[in-house]
Amino acid sequence: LAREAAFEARIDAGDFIEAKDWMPDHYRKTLVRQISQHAHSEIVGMLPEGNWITRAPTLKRKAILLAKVQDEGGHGLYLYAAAETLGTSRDEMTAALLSGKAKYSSIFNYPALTWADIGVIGWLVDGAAIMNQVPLCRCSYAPYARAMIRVCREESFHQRQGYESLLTMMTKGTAQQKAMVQDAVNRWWWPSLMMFGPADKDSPNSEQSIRWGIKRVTNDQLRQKFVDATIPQAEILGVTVPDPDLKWNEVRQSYDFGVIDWAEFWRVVGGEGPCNRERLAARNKAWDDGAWVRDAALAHARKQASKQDAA
Amino acid sequence: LAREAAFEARIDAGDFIEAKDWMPDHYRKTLVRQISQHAHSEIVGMLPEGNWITRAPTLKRKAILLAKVQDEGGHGLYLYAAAETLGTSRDEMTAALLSGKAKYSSIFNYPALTWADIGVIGWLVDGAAIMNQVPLCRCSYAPYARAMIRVCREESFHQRQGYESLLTMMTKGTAQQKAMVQDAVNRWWWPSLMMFGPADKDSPNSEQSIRWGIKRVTNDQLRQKFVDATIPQAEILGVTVPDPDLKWNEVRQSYDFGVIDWAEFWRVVGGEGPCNRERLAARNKAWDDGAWVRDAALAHARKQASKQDAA
Amino acid sequence: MAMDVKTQYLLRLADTCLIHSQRLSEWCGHAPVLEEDLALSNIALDLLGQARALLTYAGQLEGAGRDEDQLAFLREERDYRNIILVELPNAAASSSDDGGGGGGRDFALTTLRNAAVAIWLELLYERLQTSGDAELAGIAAKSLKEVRYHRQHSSDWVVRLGDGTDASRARMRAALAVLWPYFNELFAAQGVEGFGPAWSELEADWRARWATLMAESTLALPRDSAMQPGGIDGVHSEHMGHLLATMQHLQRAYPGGVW
Amino acid sequence: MAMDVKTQYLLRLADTCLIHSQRLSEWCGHAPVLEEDLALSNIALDLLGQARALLTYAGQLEGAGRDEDQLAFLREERDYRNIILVELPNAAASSSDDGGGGGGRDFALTTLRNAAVAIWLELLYERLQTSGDAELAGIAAKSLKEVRYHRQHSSDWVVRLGDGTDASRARMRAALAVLWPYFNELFAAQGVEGFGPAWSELEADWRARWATLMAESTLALPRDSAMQPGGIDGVHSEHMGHLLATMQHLQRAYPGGVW
Repeated sequence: LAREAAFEARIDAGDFIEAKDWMPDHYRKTLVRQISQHAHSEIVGMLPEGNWITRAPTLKRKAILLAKVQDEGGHGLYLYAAAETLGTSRDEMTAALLSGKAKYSSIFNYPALTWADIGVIGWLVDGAAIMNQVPLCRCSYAPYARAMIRVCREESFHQRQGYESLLTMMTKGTAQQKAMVQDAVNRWWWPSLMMFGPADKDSPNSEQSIRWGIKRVTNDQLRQKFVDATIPQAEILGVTVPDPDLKWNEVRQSYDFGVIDWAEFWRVVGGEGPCNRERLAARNKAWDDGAWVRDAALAHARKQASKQDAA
Repeated sequence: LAREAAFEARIDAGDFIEAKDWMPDHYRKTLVRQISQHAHSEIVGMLPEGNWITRAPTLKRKAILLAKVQDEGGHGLYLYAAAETLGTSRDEMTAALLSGKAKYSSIFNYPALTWADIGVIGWLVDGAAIMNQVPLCRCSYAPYARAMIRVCREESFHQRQGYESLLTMMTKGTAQQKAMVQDAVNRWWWPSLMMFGPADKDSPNSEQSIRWGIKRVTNDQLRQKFVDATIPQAEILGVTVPDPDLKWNEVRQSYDFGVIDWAEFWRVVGGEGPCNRERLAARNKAWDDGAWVRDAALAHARKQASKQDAA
Repeated sequence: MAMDVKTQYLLRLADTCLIHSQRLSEWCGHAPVLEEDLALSNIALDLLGQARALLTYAGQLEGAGRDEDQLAFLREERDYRNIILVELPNAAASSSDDGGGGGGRDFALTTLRNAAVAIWLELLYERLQTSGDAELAGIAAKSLKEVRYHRQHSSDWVVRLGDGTDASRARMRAALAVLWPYFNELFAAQGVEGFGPAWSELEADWRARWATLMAESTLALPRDSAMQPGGIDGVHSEHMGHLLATMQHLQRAYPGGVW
Repeated sequence: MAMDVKTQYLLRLADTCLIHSQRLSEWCGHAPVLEEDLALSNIALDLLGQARALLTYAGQLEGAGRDEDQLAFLREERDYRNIILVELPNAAASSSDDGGGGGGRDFALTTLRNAAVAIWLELLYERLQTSGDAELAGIAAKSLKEVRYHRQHSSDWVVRLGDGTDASRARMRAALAVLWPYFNELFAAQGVEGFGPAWSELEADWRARWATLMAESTLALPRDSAMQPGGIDGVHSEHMGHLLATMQHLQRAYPGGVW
């Protein structure tokens, strides 16, 4: 109990916690859940975008997308490593993902249907992710905070690339391309707003997480911030968002916006989104198909080790 | 020996042999080999064309091609049935195909690379096949002769459809389409001439087969007939054949043509053509992947039978 | 795109036939037995014929001068109105896939889908043959004969494979789990008064027939899914783009070509 | 098409890098371990970069005003000059296949192909870095560093999988049997005096290095094949059309688009 009080005092003082430091069990569990979910999101997030690499319209865009998806895999790696500092293994976390026990960001249960989706995912989805993640760079758990600094830097780069690709289509493209961009925005707008999670009143874990400095801003605050930052960007782009209730509020100096379809949100979180089953099936297939490879690598390493022992 | 003499007399009299009739072992074997090869050719021949069904350029052409490939499967069925009258089973014949022991027409070891190949396969490959097969409608073994009558009728239809599709491209198409047709002719011309088999001087089985009325015309005779029939069609189409030595011979009232690349012929027959391995792999995969289906159908049929017995 | 409700109704059906045929045609030359190769091609051909008649008529109703090929080959993905069920690859379990047919072929999935769609088409065509629209009624009456055969043939296979070996039952069960949520879309489209019924009108009959077939096949029904596939509104799966890249390739690569 | 011999020489190499990269990128998100997902993407990116430099230069030499994208996306299949080896699907045993990546992914085949091509590219770039053509020499020198890493990385995997478990050795042996005849094309292209060597000049070194790698991997060499793949003359396999339908789709479907 004294340790717990000391821990709380460090948190209150704004200290960072390192892996070797004592921490309450619940703090550890909360972090493992959050970091591994985040890692899983990066890995599952490779699928909708990866699906477009073979169809990228120019070699430059192909290179950018390939590098981006590779970065996401890299983020997955750092994040799994950060979670491992808390005493869980990557294999355990992977098993939780593959069995459907662990969650990942619901946004990746929507399909990427046109090339414009790739730009919009960069702009809106990465944009929302950054909004969620920037506060985590000051998270009380230092290994996570360090990982997030790197992740956020790369994500900002991706977001700018996504926006730039949309801007190219909207300013230099054909009418068909412009319609494609608007259509993608229409489909991704609301799911992007859902990325900030349930409304604060329905968000059970938030309060404790904020107190512990794992989370620094509430869902609704972040969502508002995202809308306020994004609408001017939409205007520059020349697209509208599919929300008849969207309106600048002079008093709040902020945008009012319509009500999220929470039924859809919970349906997708609950496993009934357009791609939930396919995402999990794809991850399971990759894992199962790769079993012989992992086995062989292990067997070979053992052979090498025993040869060295013999020598 | 008396039976053999009687058999030879019937052949010489132009009689047809039926399945129930006595026949020399070698006659039976020769027929099984030839009919099953022919059946295998129909089945393997479904692959290069089947590969284009999903890409057919119009719905009408898609329907024509789908029906054509289906017909080839149907030819395979009659021919296997004709061979079965000689006391071999379809499973035995299939096993011989899949193991690489049985042959099929070497022409299907060339790839169908463009849509024009589909038309050219109809025109040249089916054309050469018909040239080979029409004499077989008078083959001394009646079940084979009957199958061939039906096969030839349908093949002639396919050949006309193939030619008609080329004519459409050559007379109404774009310059790119015309180039595509010429390119396909360039690639398929020589392999089509090879379909008549080795030169007569190098064809070991021909003599006996002709004597028995299994074969009625020699390879070289058929090849010449094919060239003479085809060149005027090429002229109407507006394509050339890739043979600088091709020339009308006034004396013979026939075309002289260049020397076939017999090294290529034997290489492809010997298993080293562009697609030999892939064709066999595709057939094996279909067969292996289908094992559980065939097993289940059998198991279900047994269950039904035993239920009926019990009732 | 504001589309006439009749044209939209036709396109939902026409595209479903077209894309179903496209997937089936990927089997050509690769079926478990030769007889089944012929049967699958035959079903694909019938569905293609239905798609052609329906697309041609949709083009006439639309009045923009588009023929069957312009509708089949030159729309953007978002303008195809088929149910997602028929665009799913012939084998499950890959997010990115194949339009060319090599992405694996699962005869269990194919057979179940064939049966599900055939039962549904039979119910729909039964009603459409008395449509107030004579052209549509005529297409439906002709198609009805075809899909009855498809229903019979594929149902026989579902029973054979469901009540075959343990291995075949396991495959059928796995395939059913994959397809099940997509069946919801069979009942999703609205009707057009005097033209065609709301698909929801087919639901009770379809579910009853399906339940009977499953019972005969010794296959249990999965629990209901709340998934809402959006193919009939042009929001497809990620498989559709690959299918279209393949299907449209020649028309796109050779503009102005005459075939 | 009569093509300048230098342009043709470049296209054979450029297209080989391009199509190899395209196939590798189909792995993205589907590799056996996350680290390998990153490594395969990395190799694909390097090859794509090499393809871009080479295509751009080929376009300049050709002098018809075509840039890298026009060359990469708007040629007909018969005008691509890559070796067939790199266009083969990532898993064998289907005649018709897939451009989208779902046609199966065999890590054994992929790893062997990566090693074979990397050893070959290393030998080729070593020579090309002293090409009399400064531009080509520059591209080669830069690329050489990249392919050395590819060769090392993929060779390590070949050894690991060849000398791993019985199952992995069996898979490697099967994959080697599939690829082996296509290796012939690595030595098929003619040289251009003062520009680049005949590929036959690489053959002895390549075969020696390959034999060493196979020995270390405990894999036996198959018997020599007389197959003569014709990719460098534009006569491809039936897989190429599917790959291109996918790769070219957007450029074909949206003419005049700016991306």
